[in-house]
Order: sequence, then C-alpha cells, then structure tokens
Amino acid sequence: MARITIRVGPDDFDLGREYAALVADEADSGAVVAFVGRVRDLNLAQHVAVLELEHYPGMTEKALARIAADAAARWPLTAVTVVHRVGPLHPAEQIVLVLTASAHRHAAYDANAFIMDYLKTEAPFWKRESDGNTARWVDARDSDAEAMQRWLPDDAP
Amino acid sequence: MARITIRVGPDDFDLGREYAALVADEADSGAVVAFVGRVRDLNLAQHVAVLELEHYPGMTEKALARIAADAAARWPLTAVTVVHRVGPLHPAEQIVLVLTASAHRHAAYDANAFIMDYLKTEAPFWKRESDGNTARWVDARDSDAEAMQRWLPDDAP
Amino acid sequence: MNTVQLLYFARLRDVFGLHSETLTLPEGSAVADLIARLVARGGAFADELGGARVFRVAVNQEMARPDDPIPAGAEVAIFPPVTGG
Amino acid sequence: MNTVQLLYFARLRDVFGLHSETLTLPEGSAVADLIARLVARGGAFADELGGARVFRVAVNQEMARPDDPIPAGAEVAIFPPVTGG
Repeated sequence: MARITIRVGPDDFDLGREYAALVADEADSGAVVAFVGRVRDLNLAQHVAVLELEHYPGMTEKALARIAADAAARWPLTAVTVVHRVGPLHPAEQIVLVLTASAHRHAAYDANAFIMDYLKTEAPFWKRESDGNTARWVDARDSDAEAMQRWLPDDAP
Repeated sequence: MARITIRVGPDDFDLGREYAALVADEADSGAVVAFVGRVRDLNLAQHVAVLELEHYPGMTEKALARIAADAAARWPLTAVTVVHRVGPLHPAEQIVLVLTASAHRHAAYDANAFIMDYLKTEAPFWKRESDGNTARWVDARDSDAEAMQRWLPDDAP
Repeated sequence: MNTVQLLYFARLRDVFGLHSETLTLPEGSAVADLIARLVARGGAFADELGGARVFRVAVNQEMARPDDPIPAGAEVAIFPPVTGG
Repeated sequence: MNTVQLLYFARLRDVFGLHSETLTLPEGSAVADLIARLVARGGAFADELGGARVFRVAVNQEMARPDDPIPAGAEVAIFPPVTGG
C-alpha cells in the first residue's frame, strides 16, 4: 500500500524536506518524481501582481486524496505526497507539489502526470489574477480537460 | 535558450538546493519536474551491499550535455540540470538527478522522461553489484532500449 | 420536502452576489431539478446556469451529474470549471 | 598507418584483463575493421566481439557504428551496453 499524504493550506512547502520525508532511508523507492507548479509572470496585463487561490474547504482534501488513491491503484507506488496552497501568491511562488515514489521510473512519471492532470480538472481550486487595479478569474483551459481524457479507457464515453 | 547544468562525480546531491539553483526567483518556469534515481535493495542475492558505478570520464559529461541539449531543442525548456554519481553507492543512496523547468507542465514531464530514457541507453555508466562475496555486472535491460525507442520518429529504422 | 444547503464558489459567487443559501426541494429531486429551479429565477442565475456556459455541481463534496439524486440535508456546491494546480 | 588508443570498460575490461592498449591501423580503417582485427586474436576477444554478444563502440567519445571511420590519433572505446541512471 502506498503511503499517501495530502495537505492544503496557505503555507509554502520545501521540496527537499517533503522528498526526505517521502522516502526517508527506505530502499524500495528506486524512482522518485516531483512536480512543482509555480506562479508565472504573464497573463492579465503584462504583470500579475498577485494570484489569489480560492478553494472549497473539505472537498479539496477529499478530491486530492481520491486522485492519489486512484493513482496508487493504477501504478505500483510506494508513496505519494500532494501539497496545494491557497490564498494570495506572487510570481515565482510555489503553488502545488506532487511527489510520487515507485520501484520503477515510468510508474513514478506516469502517476505524477496523472495526478496533475486530474488535479487540474477535478480538484476544486480557482485562480483569480489581479494586477492591483483589475481582477479576473482565470478561465479553465481545454488543454487541461484533454490531458485528463488521455487516462480514460478507449471505450469511455 | 535553456540553461544547462551537467555534473558527474562521487558527491551526493541535495534535491532542494539543486531545485533552488535551477529556478531561483524567476517567474518563467511555471512547471518544474525532478527525477531522482536511487539504489534499490534487491537484485543480486536478496541484499545489495554495494553498487559500484563506473563511467567513462569525459564521454559521460559530453553524452549528458548532448542529451540535455536534444531535450531543450525538442521542448520549450527554461533550464535543465543533470547530476550523476559514480563510485560505490549503498541501498537508498541517490544515483541520478534530472531537473527540467518549463512554462508548461507536459514539456517538463516529457523532457525529463526523455532525458532519463536516453541516459539509460546512451550515457556510458555501468553498474556492478556486490554483496560482499560475489560481484556481478548488471545487465542492460530491453525495457530501457524500448523506452528510448518511443522518442524516435515513426519512420526511423 | 428536503432541506438543502447551497454553496457558490469563485466567479459564480461573485456574479450571484451570494456565498450560500438554504433551499427546500421536493423529495426525489435530482441535480437537474435544482438547476431548473435556480434558472427560473432569471437574471444571473438564468445566464449562468440556463445557457451554454459550463459549470460544475458537487453533492456532499463529490462531483455530481444532472441525474444524480440530492439526499435530504445535502450540501450542494455550484462552481465554475476548476483552475488550480 | 594510424595510431589508435583503445579503451575497455566494465565487464569487457574484466574479461580482456586490459584497461587500454595502443594499436596501429591502416589508414581508412573503419570500426568494423578494428573489430575484425580484435576478433582475430581469438579467446575472449572472439567470444565477446565476434559472436552474438552485444557491445558498443565510441570513437573520440561519440557513439559509433560499424562503418564509421577511425581518424588518426583517435580514442576508441569498447564497452558493454550501458546501465547507469
């Protein structure tokens, strides 16, 4: 059984520390993949002053735990960590961390991308950009919905 | 142009520090993917006491730099780091680190897997396992050659 | 009649000017019945939920489809497509 | 004649009992000509390089194919399929 850790909150995370906690000294995880999503400096106007991340408390944790469990059922994972921040974030700040550990590198890669693709379409977070004057909600992207689709069986509706 | 960093040597690496050096405070890299390969505790006998990593000095750095440059030509990357250790390594120790940064997560994921697939088939490193009594050279795996093949154009020989 | 707690998030909360409300629905109502009732209010509700715009519904914090039933005492959230990560 | 520096790595170095050697080759020799010459030695060289076993050759630290030429003064390395990462 994969060890699954989910955390949602305003606090920043430390990749090195989360990685160390994930694998510790155990020698089963021959492959660890980490994804870090960060605030980019482009979108509204030329300059995003602040990105506000809203979420649906309670449901976010539940949705992330389900996505991680689905990944662990699909690939032979030893451990999964998902950390997602909420609240105001500035360019270059970290938003999301996904860590997947496995004996096999392709399992760790694929499970990690699977978790991010589902997180982007199923976990209730919303971004609002503001440049100090104007604020606007970020639109969902078709490319994210398509990325999620690729994990469905071919005969899915 | 992607910033490319290659390092080969006996010293261990710190994922958190390499990540911080890769992206610093810049807000172009919305997505960072890290792969860490570690020594597993299985193979020869039940217990690998030590894994000795030999390499071809000079050619290793050149091969890794070429693989990283190929990845940067194929995906819109902002930065790449590849660190590979040599010498004696024990179970749970780190062997290899690949970091890829991009504005787009699928570019960061795919470039990272591409680099690992080519590293596994093109970079001159060899593993020898020893349990204290017996030592044996690790055989190359067909699955690694197949993983590399998937990046070739469909009409390649 | 069943009592249902409605929650709105993100852009929908802004355009409705409403964080939450409590409604009573006939027993056996499905998600589609609730949406039809909100659309009947007209205004922003009709614009957002009655036309071509895409939205999502969660019942008791699970993503739901139009024909999913709404149990008594349910927490039903309506929100735009998500944009986290 | 060209002088060539030969290097052996990993298992091949062990079975040949040799880290490196210097050879002279006729000008215009290709990788395949060098391999044929080594196979003609018999013993471990014939076993490893003359049969079904897989090996790799690098010329001046670039992976090479059988018909690649070997320039004068080249560094030619012969080694098993790699197993790093």
